[in-house]
Amino acid sequence: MSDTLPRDTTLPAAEGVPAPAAPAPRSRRSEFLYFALRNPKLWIGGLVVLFFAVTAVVGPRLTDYGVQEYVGPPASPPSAEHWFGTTTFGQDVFTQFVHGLGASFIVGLLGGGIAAIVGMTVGFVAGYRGGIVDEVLNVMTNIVLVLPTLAVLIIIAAYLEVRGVVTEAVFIGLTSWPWAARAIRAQTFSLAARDFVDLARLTGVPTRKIILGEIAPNMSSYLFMTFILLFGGAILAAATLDFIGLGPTDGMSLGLMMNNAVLWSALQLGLWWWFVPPGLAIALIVGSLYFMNVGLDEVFNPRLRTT
Amino acid sequence: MRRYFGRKLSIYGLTFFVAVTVNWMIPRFMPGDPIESMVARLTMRPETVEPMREYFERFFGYDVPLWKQYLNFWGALLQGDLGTSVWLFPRPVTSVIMGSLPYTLGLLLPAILLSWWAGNKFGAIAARNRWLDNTFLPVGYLLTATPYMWLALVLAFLLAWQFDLFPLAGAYSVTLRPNWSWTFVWDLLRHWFLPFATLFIVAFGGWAIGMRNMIIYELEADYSRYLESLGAPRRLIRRYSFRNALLPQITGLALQLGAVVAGALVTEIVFSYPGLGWVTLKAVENLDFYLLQGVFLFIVAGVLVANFLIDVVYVLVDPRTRLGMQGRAA
Amino acid sequence: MTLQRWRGFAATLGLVIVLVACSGGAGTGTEPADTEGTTPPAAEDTSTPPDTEAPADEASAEPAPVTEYDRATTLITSGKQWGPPSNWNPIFSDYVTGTLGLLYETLFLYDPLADEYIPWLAESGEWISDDVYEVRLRDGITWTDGEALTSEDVVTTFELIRFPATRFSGVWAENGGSLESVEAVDDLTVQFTFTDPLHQQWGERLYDVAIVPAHLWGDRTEDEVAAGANENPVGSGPYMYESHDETRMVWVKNPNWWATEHLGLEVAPERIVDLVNSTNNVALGQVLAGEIDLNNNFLPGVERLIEGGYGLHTYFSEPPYMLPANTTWLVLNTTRPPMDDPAFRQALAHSIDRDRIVNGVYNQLVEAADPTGLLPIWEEYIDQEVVAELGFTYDPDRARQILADAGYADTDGDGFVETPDGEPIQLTLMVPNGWTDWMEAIRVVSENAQAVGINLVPDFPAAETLFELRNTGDYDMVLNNDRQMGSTPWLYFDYVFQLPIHDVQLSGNFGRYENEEAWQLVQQFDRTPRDDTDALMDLASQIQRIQLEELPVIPLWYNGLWSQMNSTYWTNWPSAEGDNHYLPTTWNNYWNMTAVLMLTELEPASQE
Amino acid sequence: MSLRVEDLRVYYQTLEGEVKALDGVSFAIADGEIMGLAGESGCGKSTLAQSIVRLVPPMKLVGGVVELDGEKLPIDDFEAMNRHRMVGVSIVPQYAMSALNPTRKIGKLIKELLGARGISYRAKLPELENRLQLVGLPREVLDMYPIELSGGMKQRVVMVISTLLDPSLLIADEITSALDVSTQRAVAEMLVDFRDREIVKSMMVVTHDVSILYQIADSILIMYAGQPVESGPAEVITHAPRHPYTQLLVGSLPQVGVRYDEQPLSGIAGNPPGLIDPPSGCRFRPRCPFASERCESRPPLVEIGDGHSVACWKVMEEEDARV
Repeated sequence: MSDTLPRDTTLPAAEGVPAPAAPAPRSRRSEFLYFALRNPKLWIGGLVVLFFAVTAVVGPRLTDYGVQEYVGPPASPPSAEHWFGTTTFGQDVFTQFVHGLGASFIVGLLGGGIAAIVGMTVGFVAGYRGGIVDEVLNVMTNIVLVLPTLAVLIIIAAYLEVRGVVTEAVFIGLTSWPWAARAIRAQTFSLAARDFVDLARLTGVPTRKIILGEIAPNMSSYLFMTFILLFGGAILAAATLDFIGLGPTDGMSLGLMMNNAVLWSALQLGLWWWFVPPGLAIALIVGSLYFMNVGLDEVFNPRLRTT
Repeated sequence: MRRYFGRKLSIYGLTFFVAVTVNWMIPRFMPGDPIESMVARLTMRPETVEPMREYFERFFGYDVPLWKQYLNFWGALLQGDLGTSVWLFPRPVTSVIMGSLPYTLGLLLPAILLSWWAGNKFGAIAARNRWLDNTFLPVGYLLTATPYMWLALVLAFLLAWQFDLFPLAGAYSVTLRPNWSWTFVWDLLRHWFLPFATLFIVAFGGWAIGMRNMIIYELEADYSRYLESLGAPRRLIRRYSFRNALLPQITGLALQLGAVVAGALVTEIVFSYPGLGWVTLKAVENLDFYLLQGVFLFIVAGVLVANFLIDVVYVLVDPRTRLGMQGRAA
Repeated sequence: MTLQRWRGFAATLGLVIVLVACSGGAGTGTEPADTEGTTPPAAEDTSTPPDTEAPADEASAEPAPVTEYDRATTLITSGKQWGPPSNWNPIFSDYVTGTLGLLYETLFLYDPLADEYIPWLAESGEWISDDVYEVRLRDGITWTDGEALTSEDVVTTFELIRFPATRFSGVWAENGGSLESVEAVDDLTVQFTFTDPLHQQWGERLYDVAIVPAHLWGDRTEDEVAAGANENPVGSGPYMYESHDETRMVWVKNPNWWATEHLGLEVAPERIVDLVNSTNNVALGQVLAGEIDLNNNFLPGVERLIEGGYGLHTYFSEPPYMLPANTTWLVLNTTRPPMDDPAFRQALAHSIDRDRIVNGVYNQLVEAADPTGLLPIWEEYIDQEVVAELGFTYDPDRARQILADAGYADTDGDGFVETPDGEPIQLTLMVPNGWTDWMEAIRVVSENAQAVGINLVPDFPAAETLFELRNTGDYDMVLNNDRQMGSTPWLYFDYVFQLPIHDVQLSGNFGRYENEEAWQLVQQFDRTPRDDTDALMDLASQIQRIQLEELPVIPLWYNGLWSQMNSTYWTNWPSAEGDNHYLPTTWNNYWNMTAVLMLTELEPASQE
Repeated sequence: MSLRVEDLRVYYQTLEGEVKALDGVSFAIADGEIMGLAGESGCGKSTLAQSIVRLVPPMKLVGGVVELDGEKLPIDDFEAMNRHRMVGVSIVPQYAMSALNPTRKIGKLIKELLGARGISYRAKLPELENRLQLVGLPREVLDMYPIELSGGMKQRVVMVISTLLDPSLLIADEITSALDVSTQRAVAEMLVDFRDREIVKSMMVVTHDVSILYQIADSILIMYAGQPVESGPAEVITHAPRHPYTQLLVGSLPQVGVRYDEQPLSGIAGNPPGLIDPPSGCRFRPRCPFASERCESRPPLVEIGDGHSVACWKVMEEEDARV
């Protein structure tokens, strides 16, 4: 599922499209901020994500129940007492939901973060160094890119002794970076040829510093958007894994809720409140992330502002 | 041309090699002994445990040195032998895969091709209509972000459970025996529809959005501006943009394959559709590493072949690649 | 490519989709290898339901291939087959349901509810001396290919299972059993010669070894016997192989079944379609919809539906609804402190509120187990006096007392007791991840244990990991229910006390409990003839005394013989109330425990 | 009079405010005339070229009139302009290298372009082949994809396409900047040739490179910060410029063909002013070595010789003094 990412082209050109003949704005940052605040895609998406993030943090405090505790009449529909109803065992679905949300955000941040770091490292090094290093990294990237991520994850997860949210995130991170690496490599390639990088190189600044000091800041918007996409992708990938039953062996997650709902015949018994909230939350979170991404694209890429 | 394909093929070859090697290594260096769990399943008597274990170790080729096991693995693989399933012993893994493959392909191929076609069409339309664009964009992003299994659950709940329009599970009715009658084909299609629709809808959102974004970039491209400057009608410019935007979508098809396959796996699980996804789940549940390996290799090989086919198609439709390879560029 | 061409492409695409969709089904179509060997002698009117008035002469001599099963004469089952049918080898253990029982048959059937052997292929069997058991076969039984079933087949069968890598090989003396030789005395008489016979085990073999035809199996190699799929099987039973595909196994009635003539028995369903289980929940849907007549899955929540007007029928009409089939044990690793201390085990046993598991997790779909763990069918072997004296009950105060008396005290004030040596105790209880009812159950157990001061936490590793840890003794506690019901409580005694301990334990005594005295008693029980009731009772009592004092494993509840029956198409299902007391299941090794007789009792529902 | 531009004002709408890229530009191009338009990057010359052909947001027409052959061009009505594009006014864009649809063969592209105007490709083919020959391209390019052509070839193809319908005015926007010196000359000669053969009636050559204008232009218009500062015959502007800016611009051309797009003119200290809130009076004032108090009011463009106009108080003073 982590491959479900928009293609490279939804990312902006990092070079910052020259505004035709317009003199340099007073400050690029304030311009971005200005547009960011006026971009409904960005703030609507942001609000939705924020809403769920806050729910994940505050939610567990709103409920008195344990995640697995039997607290109510089994299989009861949503009510004032149990907002999202109860499972066939009488566990509170809302409690499971808010805990699951937390797990999703952890997987997203961690998995997306790891993928972003690996992708950036590979992309920067390959794009900047070029030559044989690039060749080797490129082959590596291509290999991981073509391998069907989920199949790889299944194989790994199936053999894993103990699975936690963190391990899951790590493996998702380690398998979902290639497209990011590819995109960043291409951007680095074009930046590396620019004068200011040349200058730095001539004055003997070490590679690591050039990458971190000259190249990365010049494509920071691009990197941020890459991370957002990886974030959403990791959440989806984790949900899929959990659903197959290869998720964390302890704890709760949104995918696991759906898995349990299916295992315990929620569909056949008509307990829709058990499986609707987790999937809907995932779709809303990830969808909003993608939506934010488009908004950011428009903010960073003036050509798209007026269409 | 030869160089281009040579390069592509060698990457695919290398990928396959890595996949096979990793695949071979994992069960041998991970905890859990498939032979042991199989023997545990087969006997209750302690005195038969040892002979059985010896027997099956020999049967599965564990009684030779590691390097030889590896070579044997390749040898068997090249003859299309993926080993024997532990779960469905003694059925060959290939036979299990071939048994479920038609169902998965029957879902995947139409879902991928149709969603690609319809999504691109729709995305292009959305890109030129501001109202449609504004309405569709959020919906489209929501669709691509929808977990396949959730959509499957919701569709099943609404259309099969609530309104009873479609069967809830399976590939065909229990009282029917496969044959070419209309009754059977109709029954087959009814069972096929919901899983297909799940895959189609999610993928459709992705393609439509991809096309919408792509075409906006193309409409801003230099050649579009030039055509505008020459007073060419919008229709012509859109036509060019659509066509050019399709090219990256073809590449996208290759990149998305893995994701759609993953979607098919979980969708099949929801609908108990007896395809590869269902087999994968069972292999996981039954700790059938050989079957799992087989399915994995099969999917990898399938994706690689599909990638290569897409490469070929791409070369056929994009003059840039084609001519670039022939070195005719001045 | 122009737009026009795109449209053309789209049109082609549509066509392709239809083709693909169709081939999707066709590709898996039943191409049941070649079934010639098993086709019934033609011209038998197999497609006409017995009760219809269709004149027999309308049945064509060359019946057209069946495209749709007549629901009124077809029994649809599910619950055993979790994967595509792939093995019809009765000597291998994981065969398609019905391979043993419907197709191949055994010398006897065993009725666990009545504790009776029912002569089947054998007309009779008896010990003609201390070491020789003689079986007399029925005259006139034929294989479905027309060959006669004779003592030669029985001898061949027992010679085949001599291969050490087959599961019954342990019956032979050279493999650790007691069987010395098998000889055909005449066409219908077979003599089994033993040294120091293991009577209880032999009692099992009498009804679980499938007799295979010598003329087809005589030349088979060890590979074919131990690991062959045995496609196109030829048997003697009431059903024959008809077809299979990825989703089902279809058995068709054997019109020449010997029992019709010999015993006046006739199986009612013309066909049995056994569906491959995908998941419990799908099965539940199918049962509710009346698509399945008999289902043997554990269907969580089914108790709520029994009185819901779905036409659901269970063996008992009230809780626990299901017959008990096996015992779920809490297995303790007795090689690790503090589980090596009987007092600790006792305390833990007293802390567990099994009623809460039964009511809360299972909603009364199961019953709490007897303190001995013996199934109700073995009730006569339970020494009630011993149980009254030594049996544990739920009593947290008693549990605390036992702990305190044995020197377990909370010395560091964390709310949990330490060992008498002052070592902190921290234990985990594992069940495989995804086994949800068990996961719920051990949450209860852990909570109970913590309530009396034992720091026990639930853990849910992947199944494979758990098995590995359990088999090698690298764990604290697990749940296990590997042993099914059978003809003798020895099965459970053996499960609890089996010795010696191997590096890898695969077939019982996962707790690695070593008690030579108990094991001697268990072996002695095995060597005691079934009719020596007094000796058996006495041994059972001694074994139970040790078991209840030592508590190497803690019995928790009886898992049910999960069985949901639907009366839409078939009636007169097995039930506690009616006359049909046979086991309503399709599980392996249960057809020969009277489930096959259930088929003879079924009646088609009157079609309104 | 082929083209007449009167007080043209085109602003860019940005969030910072309106960028006054063209702020009162007037000039005319006579039939048969090649006018050069020069200035630093950001002076508005490209905006001028663009706005006559394709005025799209964020560009906005604020005021002024553009007349072609005596007819007012609806430059702010995108659709209405289509009637004039390619026939009346045509452009060879700056991005000529990437101006061709990469997935269409050249011939097919032209065919579809003509077809959209209801012109038969077949009928036009002989003329098309002539034109190709004129720019030194073989007929075979029609069967080629853009990728098969070199950069120079692509540019010549674009020149042929843009002029295929014999426009009154051809705007050549920085077409030589990416080329090497010898190619530059060849392209420049072709432009002249186009005019000489009356394929185009008049031409506006936009460039930052004054030296190229000297070779081909009849007259030159120098712009600074959205306004014209000096115009006149090419000979006069290149050899006897009067405006301080022109003098610096011409004088600071050490060699031909160097791009200055990305850096300020080395010879002129300081940067061009921002155009959101440009300095009042003479916009060159902050950088002008001769600036005085008088320059705080805007100098008018005044004709000081035969077709030679300058907008500078100092020049006016000198002229006054001479009289």
